[in-house]
Amino acid sequence: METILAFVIGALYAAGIYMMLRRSLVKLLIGLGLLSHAANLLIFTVAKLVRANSPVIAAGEQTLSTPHADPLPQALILTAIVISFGVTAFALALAYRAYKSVGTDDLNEMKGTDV
Amino acid sequence: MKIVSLILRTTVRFLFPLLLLFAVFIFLRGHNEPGGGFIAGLVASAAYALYSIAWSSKEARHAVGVETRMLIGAGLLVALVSGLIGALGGQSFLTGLWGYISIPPLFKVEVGTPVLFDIGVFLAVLGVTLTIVFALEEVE
Amino acid sequence: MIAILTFSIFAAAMIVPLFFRNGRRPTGWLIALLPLGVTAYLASLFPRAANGAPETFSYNWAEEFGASLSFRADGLSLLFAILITGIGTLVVVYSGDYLKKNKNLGRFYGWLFVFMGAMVGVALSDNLLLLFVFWEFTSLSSFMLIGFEHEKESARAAALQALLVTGGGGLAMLAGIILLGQAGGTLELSALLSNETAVQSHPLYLPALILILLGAFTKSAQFPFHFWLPNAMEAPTPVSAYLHSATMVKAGVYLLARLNPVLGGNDVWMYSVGGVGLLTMLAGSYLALFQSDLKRLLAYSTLSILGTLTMLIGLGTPRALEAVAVLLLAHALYKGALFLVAGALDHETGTRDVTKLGGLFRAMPVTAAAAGIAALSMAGLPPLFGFIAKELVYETGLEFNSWLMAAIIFMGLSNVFVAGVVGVGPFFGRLVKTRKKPHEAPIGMWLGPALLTGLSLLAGLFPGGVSSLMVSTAVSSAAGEAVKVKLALWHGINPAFLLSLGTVLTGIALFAGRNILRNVLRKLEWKWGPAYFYDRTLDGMNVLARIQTRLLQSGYLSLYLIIIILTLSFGAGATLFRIKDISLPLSFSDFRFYEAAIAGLIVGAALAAVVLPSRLGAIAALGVVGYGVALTYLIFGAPDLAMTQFAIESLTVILFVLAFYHLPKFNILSSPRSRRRDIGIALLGGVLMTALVLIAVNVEIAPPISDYFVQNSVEQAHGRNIVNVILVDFRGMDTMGEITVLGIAGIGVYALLKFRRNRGGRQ
Amino acid sequence: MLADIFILIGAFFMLVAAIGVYRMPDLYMRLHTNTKSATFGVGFLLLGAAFRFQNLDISARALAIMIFLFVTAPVAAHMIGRAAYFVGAPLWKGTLSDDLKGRYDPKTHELMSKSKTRKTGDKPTK
Amino acid sequence: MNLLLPLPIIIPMLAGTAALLAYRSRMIQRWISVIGSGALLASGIWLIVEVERNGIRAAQIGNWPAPYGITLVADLLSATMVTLTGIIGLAVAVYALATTSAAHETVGHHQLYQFLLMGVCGAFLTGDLFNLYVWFEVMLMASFVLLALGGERGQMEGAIKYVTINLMASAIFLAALGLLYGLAGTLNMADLANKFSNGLPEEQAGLVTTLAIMFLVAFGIKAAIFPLFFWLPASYHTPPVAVSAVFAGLLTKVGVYAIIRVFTLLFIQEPGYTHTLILILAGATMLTGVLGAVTQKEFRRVLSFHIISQIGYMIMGLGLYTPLALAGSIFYITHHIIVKSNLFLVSGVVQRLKGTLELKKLGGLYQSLPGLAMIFLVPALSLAGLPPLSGFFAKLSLVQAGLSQGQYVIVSISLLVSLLTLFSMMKLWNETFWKDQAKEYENAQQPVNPGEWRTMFAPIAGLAALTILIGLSASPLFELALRAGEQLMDPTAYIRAVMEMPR
Amino acid sequence: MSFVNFAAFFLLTIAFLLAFLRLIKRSNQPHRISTLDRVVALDLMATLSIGFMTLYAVETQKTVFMDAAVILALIAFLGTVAFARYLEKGN
Amino acid sequence: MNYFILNIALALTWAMLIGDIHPVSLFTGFVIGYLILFTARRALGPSPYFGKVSRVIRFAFFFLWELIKSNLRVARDVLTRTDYMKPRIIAVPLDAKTDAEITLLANLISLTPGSLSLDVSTDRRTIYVHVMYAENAESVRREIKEGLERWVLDLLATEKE
Ligand code: NA
Ligand code: NA
Repeated sequence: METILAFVIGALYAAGIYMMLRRSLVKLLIGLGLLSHAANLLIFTVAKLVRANSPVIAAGEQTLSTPHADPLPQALILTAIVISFGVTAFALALAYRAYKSVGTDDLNEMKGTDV
Repeated sequence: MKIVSLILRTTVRFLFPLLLLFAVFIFLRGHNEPGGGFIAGLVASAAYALYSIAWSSKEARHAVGVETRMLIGAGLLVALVSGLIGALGGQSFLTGLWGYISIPPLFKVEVGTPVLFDIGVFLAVLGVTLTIVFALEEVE
Repeated sequence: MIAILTFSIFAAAMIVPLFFRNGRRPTGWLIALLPLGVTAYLASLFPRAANGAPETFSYNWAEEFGASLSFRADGLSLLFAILITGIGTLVVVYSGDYLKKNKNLGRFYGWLFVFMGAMVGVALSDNLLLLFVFWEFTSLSSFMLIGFEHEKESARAAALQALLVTGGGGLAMLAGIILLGQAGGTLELSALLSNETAVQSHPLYLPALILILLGAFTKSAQFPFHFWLPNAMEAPTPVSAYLHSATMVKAGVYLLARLNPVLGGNDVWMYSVGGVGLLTMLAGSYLALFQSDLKRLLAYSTLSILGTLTMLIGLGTPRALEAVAVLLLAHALYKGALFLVAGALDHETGTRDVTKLGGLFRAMPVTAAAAGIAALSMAGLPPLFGFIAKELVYETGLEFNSWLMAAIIFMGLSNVFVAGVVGVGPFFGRLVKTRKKPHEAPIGMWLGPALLTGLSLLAGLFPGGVSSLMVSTAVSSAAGEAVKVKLALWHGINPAFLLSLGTVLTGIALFAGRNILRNVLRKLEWKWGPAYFYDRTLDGMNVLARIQTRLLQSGYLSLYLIIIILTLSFGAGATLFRIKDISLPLSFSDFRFYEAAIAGLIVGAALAAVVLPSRLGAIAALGVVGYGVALTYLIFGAPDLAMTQFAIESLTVILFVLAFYHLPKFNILSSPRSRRRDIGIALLGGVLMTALVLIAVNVEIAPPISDYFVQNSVEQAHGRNIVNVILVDFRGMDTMGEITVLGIAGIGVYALLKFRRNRGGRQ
Repeated sequence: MLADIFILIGAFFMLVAAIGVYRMPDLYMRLHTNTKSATFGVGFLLLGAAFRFQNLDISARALAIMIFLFVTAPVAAHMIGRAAYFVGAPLWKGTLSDDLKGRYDPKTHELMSKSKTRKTGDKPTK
Repeated sequence: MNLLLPLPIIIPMLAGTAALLAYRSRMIQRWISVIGSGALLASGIWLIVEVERNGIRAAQIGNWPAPYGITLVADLLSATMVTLTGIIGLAVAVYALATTSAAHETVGHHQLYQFLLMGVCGAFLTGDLFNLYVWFEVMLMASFVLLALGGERGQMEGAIKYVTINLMASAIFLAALGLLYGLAGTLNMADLANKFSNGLPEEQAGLVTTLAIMFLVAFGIKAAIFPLFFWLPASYHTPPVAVSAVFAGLLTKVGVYAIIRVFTLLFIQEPGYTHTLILILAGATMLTGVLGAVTQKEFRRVLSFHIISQIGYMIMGLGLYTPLALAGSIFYITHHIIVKSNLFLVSGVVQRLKGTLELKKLGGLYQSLPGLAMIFLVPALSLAGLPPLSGFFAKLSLVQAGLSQGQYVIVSISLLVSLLTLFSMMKLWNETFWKDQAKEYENAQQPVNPGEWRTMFAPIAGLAALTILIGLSASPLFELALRAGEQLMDPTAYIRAVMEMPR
Repeated sequence: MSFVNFAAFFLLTIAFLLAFLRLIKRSNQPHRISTLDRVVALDLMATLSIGFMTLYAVETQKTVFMDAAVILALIAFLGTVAFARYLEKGN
Repeated sequence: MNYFILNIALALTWAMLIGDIHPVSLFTGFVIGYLILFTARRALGPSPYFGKVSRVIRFAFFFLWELIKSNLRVARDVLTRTDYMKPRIIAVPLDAKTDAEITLLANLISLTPGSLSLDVSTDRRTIYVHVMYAENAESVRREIKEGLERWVLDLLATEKE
């Protein structure tokens, strides 16, 4: 399954990157979303996959007995998910604000500050 | 103002407390079963978000009762304080301290600063999500 | 004491401008007391230097860098320092009148004192880094003084040019100093000077030499860096007299003389220093011939002398060094006087064009007398000090070969010519009408020239006493061995004298035909001099800068992202392929059909998000990606993740939908070509990540640390859901940061959407 | 055994829902299958799970999910159906009659009880 | 003592939260901001004193032993960076009182500012890579908002690039992090260093180096090195001056810090490959930045491009990879943070006076405000490396290090760039201070009341004084930097401090 | 995997496939109308996911997987309503 | 508005969620439910509660049967060709008055055979239903009014006594 997910991750990165390269601001946001899914899945996959055995200790037990999924990457991904939620929300507000003041969502029109 | 569906509004009224209840449930079991402050906070925000979609952000704000940014502040503060409790006791910052609250023989609950911390997380997530949802809804 | 002395001049630089506040204008005479006092004190140090026990001072400063506050007042240093403060005194007095009406006189004095302090520092430093510090200060103050009339574009440009050229040289010199320090093991001059053999046999000797020479050459306006000096004539005349003839430009000469014992005495030194000096001498002498602006004339003739001095140091014989010391002094006296005269002329008549000046003797008798005597010294006529200097130079030239001698004669010729044009031309002959009605300059302005020419005369008449003492002490320092010099006005009729006589006569002839000469030479003027290259270099840099900036900072976000992805892909890819036996282990056996279906769903939905033409469609597809990812989490034992992902997914949809009320619809903006390009880039990134995952999955450097959490979660952290325990306890710090991020996002969205510019008013 | 049957029925109805959503001729009819068959299918699946596990934990969760779904599914369908009408989603050509036609006020989204309360001609002009 | 390390994180968090809770009162928020920044500076000084006295300090957050919990670590580099954050934090907090609009304050400027400082300090102190990611995000999120707040077109355009590219960097960082965890099973940097230190087999070593490159790209974007710097010149000149001052001084340096940290602690297996690459990038960064500055016609844009070129110097020390060179880098960073922030603050005064920063519309300020002109000269000349200011010793130590390594090319570039910097600074001087104000651009100067004037001037003058002080007594700071550099070159002390620090 | 579970998973997989096909189906109708169809498909997928999770819990004998299903049952509604409200409001 | 009933319901739900119907969990559920109702009191308008158990059970059986019938029919239709369908959008006059009655009715309509509530008129007098098999609109109206609506009114009416 790691192999398949590796390709899924690649596809998500590719799709995300492609969307970020579009000229439309809104597409860029969707690209960001895809990219964050890709990164999370990457962490998940590389940290080894274990089916079904979640890192939750049964009531009354002191520890896990069976092979189980690694809890640490899960915690990391959870953090990353929440952060990217915040980022997405902010980016949306920014996009709105930018669209209001620039008058277009065409990123190629937004190059007044560079040269 | 466009008229909003009666069916939606009535159903949401019913769902709203249910979702909040569920949030509390998810929160309390989080330390032992899947769940916790984040998810609980998200579910609770979903309740208010739903409310604000069905009614309006104004009424949803009224339902929350406090300025949502205060919730964020409160959440951060609670989390910080939970970390400082251990530190002021001479331990390292964010050290978990545990104890029991019990009313024998009715119940005995284990409480600790990590739970307090999780409350902070809950409040912060709730506050943030609502701040964002309401602000986006109120864009003219 | 000598350290305090140096810094007191800097202190004066800060204090003096304060005297000029609120419209008060103290006289230059008063202010001149400081440099006068310093001069007197420096002179008092001479005997000690002559006895081989110079005054020193040393204090720790930044020893890690090899820098210390070391000062040493030996003969060479003192000769130089006295020159600086002595002429400085006159210039201070002179400026008081010259800039009487200028509202920024206070600032002028400030920078002038910075300069003076820096120059004294250069002369007295016994640590190369300390010397460099002062060296840079001379560049800076020179910049400020050249640009003193900063409303003028030309003044600003000239100031910048001087700064860049000397500053650039300074940086080369800095590198050279460091290399020299590495070669000699110290940056203390006095220690280095006794370490000649070690330095010269060190492999870093040559680079250090070249770099230090670059510093000295730029500062002393040696060919091909000479062009900044004539342009620096934009400065007020006292500045030109002081910095650009008497003192600062001689800092390079000083440095060469100073380092001669440790760096010199070999062929490389002789040919590089001597050669460059020779070229400068020729170029300056030639270019002086057809100038009509008083100050530029003087500037080019200064160049020729600077070249001569450098050449002589390159030759390096005791006699050559003797000639250096004498010429240095003589030139400072007569050229300083002539510059001040030029200033007085400009001040009184409103023009500096020699073709528009004439017959002023009657109107400005004192100035004319001073000018005439100075010119005689410049032309090398007895009984002036310039004569002695010229004789020494000629004698040195004769020691070498006739080609060199010919070049020196050309220099002498040019100087005679210039002396005539500047010191004689404006005062004699027919009176030419000028804009202002000319009359004698105020005393402050004629006192300087008068004193300087007086000194020229005195030193010429009595070359024995003081001058001999000074020169021999200085030459001893420069030669690195004790040299006894006995100066005399008259050596009898010898080849040098005859050549000298011939030079003067030819020079006078040239002066007589000056207008014809000027016109002929102007036609031959060569446009592609170093100044041209300086300008083209600047232009070139500007063009290059513009092109590279246009190219890199294009303003197109997508190009930026493309560059980032390409950098990542090629950087990481190339590094990955350095591994020899790299394998991409593929395994398509270990999966359930529904898992593959979910994988397919994710990929399909991701493609749909890319392809779907409507925004909400794309959002829905993104939602499906989220569901698929969440199910993947679920299958592989991460229910917390799945729950969070589901919840976040729904809330995200709300946010998108709310925001989309106010955002425009999808438009296809890009061309098919750029889409093809982007597909390529995207695939490149995707392939890289897939490859990395595939490789990383099968490599394990160490097992994960998670077992600790499993073992301690219940017992020590009181929780069975290990993921949650990690979040709120084991790694609570992460979570704290994370809710802060979230909190900021909340504040941010609120702030962005609720911001009203005029709320509360003031911006 | 019973659990297996329930699970199969549930899965079957979910497939039915999917087929319906895929191939029903108009949006409203797709809503029908989505609301009913899918919910029904999940219900049976949950029932199957409850029977399979035979513990209160799972039964309670199953019940909770069912309640949520049975409350939300019809409302969701209503919301989509309502939106569909505003957006102008076409009815299948075989549709026999449409009482809703002309009864929404496109500006206020007010929905009339009878078409006669306001004629098309009475609409305030823009 | 148990709060020594977390304090620089706690203080701004508390201040930010308090300001958030006091959202109704601008006045309270202002006080909180200044007091919080002051307290941060105090905690930074405490930290640096402790680290000086007792060596590298570590704190196991939550009392969990390393590498399982999160460890905060302060070596001299970290402590220095935290102290600098305090200095700039306080200076800009005070400055902001005079320049921040009420509208900005109302929607949360002070809160965001404190959270920004929190993220910066967290990044400097953490000993855990994922935690570093989190602090990066804290800092970025706050910077996003501060940058975008105000909503003018230019600001929006800049913000979008800044946000997008930084998010791209975060994504790369996160991916590299995930891969690294997959390989080594830990996130604690000391633990990782331990695991990498005992001669990895070729495939593993190669993979680690590949990840090193990923980290270099991710941090390189944040640090604005060549060719990843675009976001900086596109955005730094757009927000209010107080904001761009703190960005210019601190934010890119967090990226530089991260690069230095991982390339002295984790990725030191193949310095011949990685560090040489860094050296090449350093040269390119210096050149490209300074050439960019040459083309600019606006005050803050010139300054922004110079940030890039100076990042090159900071990276140069790492590329040379000797204690002396690293000391040079640290010295340079210290110098740069103070000087660059100050230049931006000066630009703010100019803007306040003239209403614009377009060079062609400026002029005449030497005549009217010589004091300001002199205060400009100090950081400007320091930036160009003129002795005896701080920048001179910063440059000198790098040049000395480079020459002693025989790296003549990079030294030549660094010297050339310093000349061009001088050129550029003097261009600013010419245009802003020397040149006469062009008549057609003369506009009514906006009145500045004396209180505002003092509030703006105090931080500028203070930072200028600090610049001179560092120059005149470079030894103590350089000794500190040298010890910091030695600590960096010998990671065992760091590892020992983290892994053996009692819970 | 028992036959029943296999069969159920299989049916669900096909159902997912069909729902996905509906989601990506292009139509020549205006975006707002086709979007509603996509919303229906998304809603269906949420329900299918609930079913999937239930089935997975049955298959693995782990009750924790039902918890995620509960969350989804509660929350998925929100997205659908938001979409519908947006499209209804339109502009 | 009968908070008490709602509160009980919340307590029960709680216990079910805990997965352990026990005096302690019921009590906890009651307390938490009370707190929630207290927090949410501003959001909650007047809301009647569901009534008698017997009616509920009877209704449940009725409804379940309808559900099964409807699903089989839909399944048949989905799986065969579409020609059987006779869809209409039908306006059904309402006797239900309160929000709860109308909403419950509407939702039940949606869950049962081939009918889907599209909307309720703003004056609450008419409900518009999309029906898949409606050869005769009038008979559909009658079916709804005499079937579901009667049940709903019956169920909810008892509370108002
Ligand atoms: Na949690
Ligand atoms: Na691995």
